[in-house]
Amino acid sequence: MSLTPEILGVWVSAFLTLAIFSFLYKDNPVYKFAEHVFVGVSAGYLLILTYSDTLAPNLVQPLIKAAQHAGLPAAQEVDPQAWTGWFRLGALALGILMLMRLSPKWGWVSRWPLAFLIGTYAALRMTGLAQADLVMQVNATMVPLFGKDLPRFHWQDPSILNNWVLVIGVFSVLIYFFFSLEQKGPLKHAAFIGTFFLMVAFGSSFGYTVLARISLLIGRVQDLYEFAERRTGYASIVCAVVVILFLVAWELRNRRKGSPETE
Amino acid sequence: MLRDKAPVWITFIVGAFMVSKFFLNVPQVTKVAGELEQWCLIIVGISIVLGVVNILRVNLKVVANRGRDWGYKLALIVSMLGMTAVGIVELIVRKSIAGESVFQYLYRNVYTPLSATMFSLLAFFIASAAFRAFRARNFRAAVLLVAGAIVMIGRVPLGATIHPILPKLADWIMAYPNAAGQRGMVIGAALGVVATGLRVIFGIERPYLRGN
Amino acid sequence: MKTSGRARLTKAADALWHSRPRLCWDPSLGAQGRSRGRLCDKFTLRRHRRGRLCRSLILFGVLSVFSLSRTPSACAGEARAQAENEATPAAAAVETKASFFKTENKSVLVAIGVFACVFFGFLVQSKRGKSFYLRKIAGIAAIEEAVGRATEMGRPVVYVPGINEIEDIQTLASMAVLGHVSRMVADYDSSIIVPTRSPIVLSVCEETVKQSFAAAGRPDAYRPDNIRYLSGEQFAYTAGVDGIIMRERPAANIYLGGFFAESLILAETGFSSGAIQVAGTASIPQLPFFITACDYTLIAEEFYAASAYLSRDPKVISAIKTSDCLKVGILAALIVGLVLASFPRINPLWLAVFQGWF
Amino acid sequence: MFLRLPVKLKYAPDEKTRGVYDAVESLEPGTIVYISADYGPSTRAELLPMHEAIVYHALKRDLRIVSAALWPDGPPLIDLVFGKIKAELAEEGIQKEYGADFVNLGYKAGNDVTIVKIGSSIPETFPVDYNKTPLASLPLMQGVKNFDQIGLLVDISAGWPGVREWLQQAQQRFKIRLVAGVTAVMAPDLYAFFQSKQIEGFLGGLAGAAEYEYLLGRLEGRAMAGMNVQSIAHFVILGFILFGNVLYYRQWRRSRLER
Repeated sequence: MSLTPEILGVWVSAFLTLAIFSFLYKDNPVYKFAEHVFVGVSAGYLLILTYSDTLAPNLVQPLIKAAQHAGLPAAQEVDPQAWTGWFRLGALALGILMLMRLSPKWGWVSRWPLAFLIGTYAALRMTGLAQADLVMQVNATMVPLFGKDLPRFHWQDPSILNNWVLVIGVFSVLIYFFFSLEQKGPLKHAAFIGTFFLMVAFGSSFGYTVLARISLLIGRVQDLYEFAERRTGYASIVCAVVVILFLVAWELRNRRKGSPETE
Repeated sequence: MLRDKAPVWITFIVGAFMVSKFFLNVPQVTKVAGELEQWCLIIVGISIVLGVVNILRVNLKVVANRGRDWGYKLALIVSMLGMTAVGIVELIVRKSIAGESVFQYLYRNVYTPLSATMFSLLAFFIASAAFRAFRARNFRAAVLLVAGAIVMIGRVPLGATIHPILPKLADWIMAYPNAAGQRGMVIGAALGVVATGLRVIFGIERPYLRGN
Repeated sequence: MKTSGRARLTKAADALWHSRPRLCWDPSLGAQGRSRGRLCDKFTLRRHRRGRLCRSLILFGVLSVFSLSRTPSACAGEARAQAENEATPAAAAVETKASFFKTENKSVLVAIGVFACVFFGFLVQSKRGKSFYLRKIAGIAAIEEAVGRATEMGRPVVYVPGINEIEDIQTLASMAVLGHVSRMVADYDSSIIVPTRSPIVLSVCEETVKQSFAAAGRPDAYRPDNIRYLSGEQFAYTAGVDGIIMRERPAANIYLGGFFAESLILAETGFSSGAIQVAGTASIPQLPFFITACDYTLIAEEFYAASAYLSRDPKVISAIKTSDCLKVGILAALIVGLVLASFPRINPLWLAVFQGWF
Repeated sequence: MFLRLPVKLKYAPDEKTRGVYDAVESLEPGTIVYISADYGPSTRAELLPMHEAIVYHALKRDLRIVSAALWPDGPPLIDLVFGKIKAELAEEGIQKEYGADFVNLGYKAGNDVTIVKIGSSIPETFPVDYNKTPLASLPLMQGVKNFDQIGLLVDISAGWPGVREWLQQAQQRFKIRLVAGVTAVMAPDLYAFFQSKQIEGFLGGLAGAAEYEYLLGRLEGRAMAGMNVQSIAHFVILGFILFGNVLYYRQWRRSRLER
């Protein structure tokens, strides 16, 4: 085995994976180190990617282009729309105001860009949700409850029974979320059915989540299994031994000190 | 005035304009709204930078004062600056961070395993939660458990192998009772969002005015 | 700059600013679960109310005129085209492009417009002193109970405001509740720890808690160290909160806001620490974990309603009342729609027209 | 491999998986598909298999793919999938080229706003691609202005921003067909939207990916390998729940007897 960058990468991956898994024993220095490296690397990654993929093409480039075109005589102009790049100065100004948050004295000016963001997001969410989650969902609940066009029951397709379940569910859950009327009499029964539907929804959500979480663990184990090949010098196995030895040594040192470690 | 009233007006004007864009078919409105959307992308981008700078600031303080766990914080700062430096060099030299590069190498071999493993720890938490928390304490919890168990069995191929009705039943639960419950919540939440959106746009509620 | 336009603008801005709550509340009345407010400074209020009503009426009035300017026959024609298996999508597209108003969005306008009108109606009513009934929600009463228990045990309350940014509506709702919770904590002479994930949320939390302690008359009891910025990274933040729960042994954990995968870890750690746990979120996939591991959980809309319950602020209560009214409207519309859809004798065109308008 | 089970497992692709498959099948060759990769390495075990399967299916059917991400950690995964599928198709004798058959536009900050912006103008939102090539010089992007030129929207989504945001901001607003591949955590939410036909189909978690691989006939896919262990793990968790409840029941009975 020769140490190529690829093999080195496998070793680093295997070590970091096992360092995080060492948390399963307890919070320990190896895990803490890996966790802090993770926070650092993800922050650096985010910074670079935000600049290179968002700020550079959408802010810096249009401004540069506009500045270049302003200096050129009209005949040489390639892009007649380049001057519109100057509009981005507004965004730049608001962005700089946002950065003022770092200053204790001028922090309040960051309220302006924040107000701008909140206004835009509130408007978009309001209209988007009213359309997709309110109007469309209510419309889709207007299903036939009688009639000979539909079968009485089908496992997947719309059927009379399924439509009744759907309609009763939506009605009862909506009634459950009534706040200005006391839940008694028929309302109480409806709200009880509503909780039943909610619990079925949460239960199935839970069942699905188990699927998700186990899949991720399987993915990691599959990777570790691949890292343990001969080609890579049995990276996973060696790293596992190192991490375990470290944990044992750390635990012994703590015991000898006589003080139960604080965290 | 500038501190308190200006933000409320900015929210109102921008919000009302974006709402009207949704309903109007005027090219000028669409164009201005398009530019404002660009601004939003850029401001969000810059505020991401702000968050990162804040991490740096908080941790540098700890390291400078030799506070608790300062060694780890130093590792954090070093890895953050290292990643940033690599990215800057790539951007200057190659004009791009895509393709085969040191930046992508670090993404693949440091960021990917850390991030994926962090998330996979959840599997153990769900196992311990299954043992300790998921108990049929009352009728509601019992319904939750039974529905969850049926879906868990029905969603994996072993369930279909045991009995072909299991995946069908799981799917029926998902497609009708679950969808009905979800839809009730979705409609309710949409009403909540419309209410909050209106309150924010009309300046009745302005929590962003608190703090610096 | 001293033009009349500017003066008008200043006046309007003044109006908006002065429309902040100007009501005196008697806490002993509020404790009965009903809000009975008394008005101060009626004159100013009326002026601002007029200003806000004007603004909303102008916006929605103008838009409604455009929406209604289309003749019913054109609507029916559109519906027919829809009903006939969308035979002429191209024609419909041309028609849409030509009109000044995006007709396909008219139902959204109706929904938002009705909401706004009802909302402002209730707002006016509540400002005239009318009080609205709200039913009891166990989870909200539990928040008070949890703070009380923390005081008895002499241990802190941990308040986790979710991991979203401030522009998220769930975080906004959580900030409103934090104001009331920290006020309770200050009144009971207990302490509150707020770990945050975002620097902006941090400063909003700081200010909120500080104001509550000041309002309770104990500004000196406010401890800035207890409002903490942990980390911007999801799991580093989670590990930090876990550390606080394990070390400080809080008597109560309150999780209100937007949550993602960390909900399971937080709820599970809190469960094993034995604290009273109250959670509330509109992040639906995370609700099962809160429901099983917490003592009380505010589900989706209940969470949005929490701040109204705790504040008894007429503006917020009006919003809840409005969404209740709209729910009745939705149920009524659903019944009409279901009848139209269920009986084959009824022309399917009617359903299409009805759906197009709702 | 140790991930194999002795039992032959049965796959029962359901309507949602079929919805995704049929949506891709229904497109004319040459149509442009927009794939948004809104996930990162944290959920890659669940989502990468379905991402691969959908890209494989689309390229094999001679569709063209425009891909971008709302999550910063998405673009490298897009490159990874394109690279892998390109090699796989080359083995089958089908040549696909970057720029002509598929492009990676990279990451864009802004969440909901970005979705609206992409829908109204792709070149304004993405002046350059992930490699910093101007869009005008990519043959695939000629004539692509907005969602009017896109035949199908595919969202591979792990949370926020993700498929719910695409539903709210793009599907109705731009009247575009939408299918999704989501983590199993998000799947239960989508059933209501599937019933209302706002979304034509979706793949829920590793199980959905395995079903899709089964429909495609890619029997050596990564998802199907994972599903075997998944089956056992589910039963282990069920065992935990049962055991916990038995203990709880005994405790409850004892406390009642004492009283």
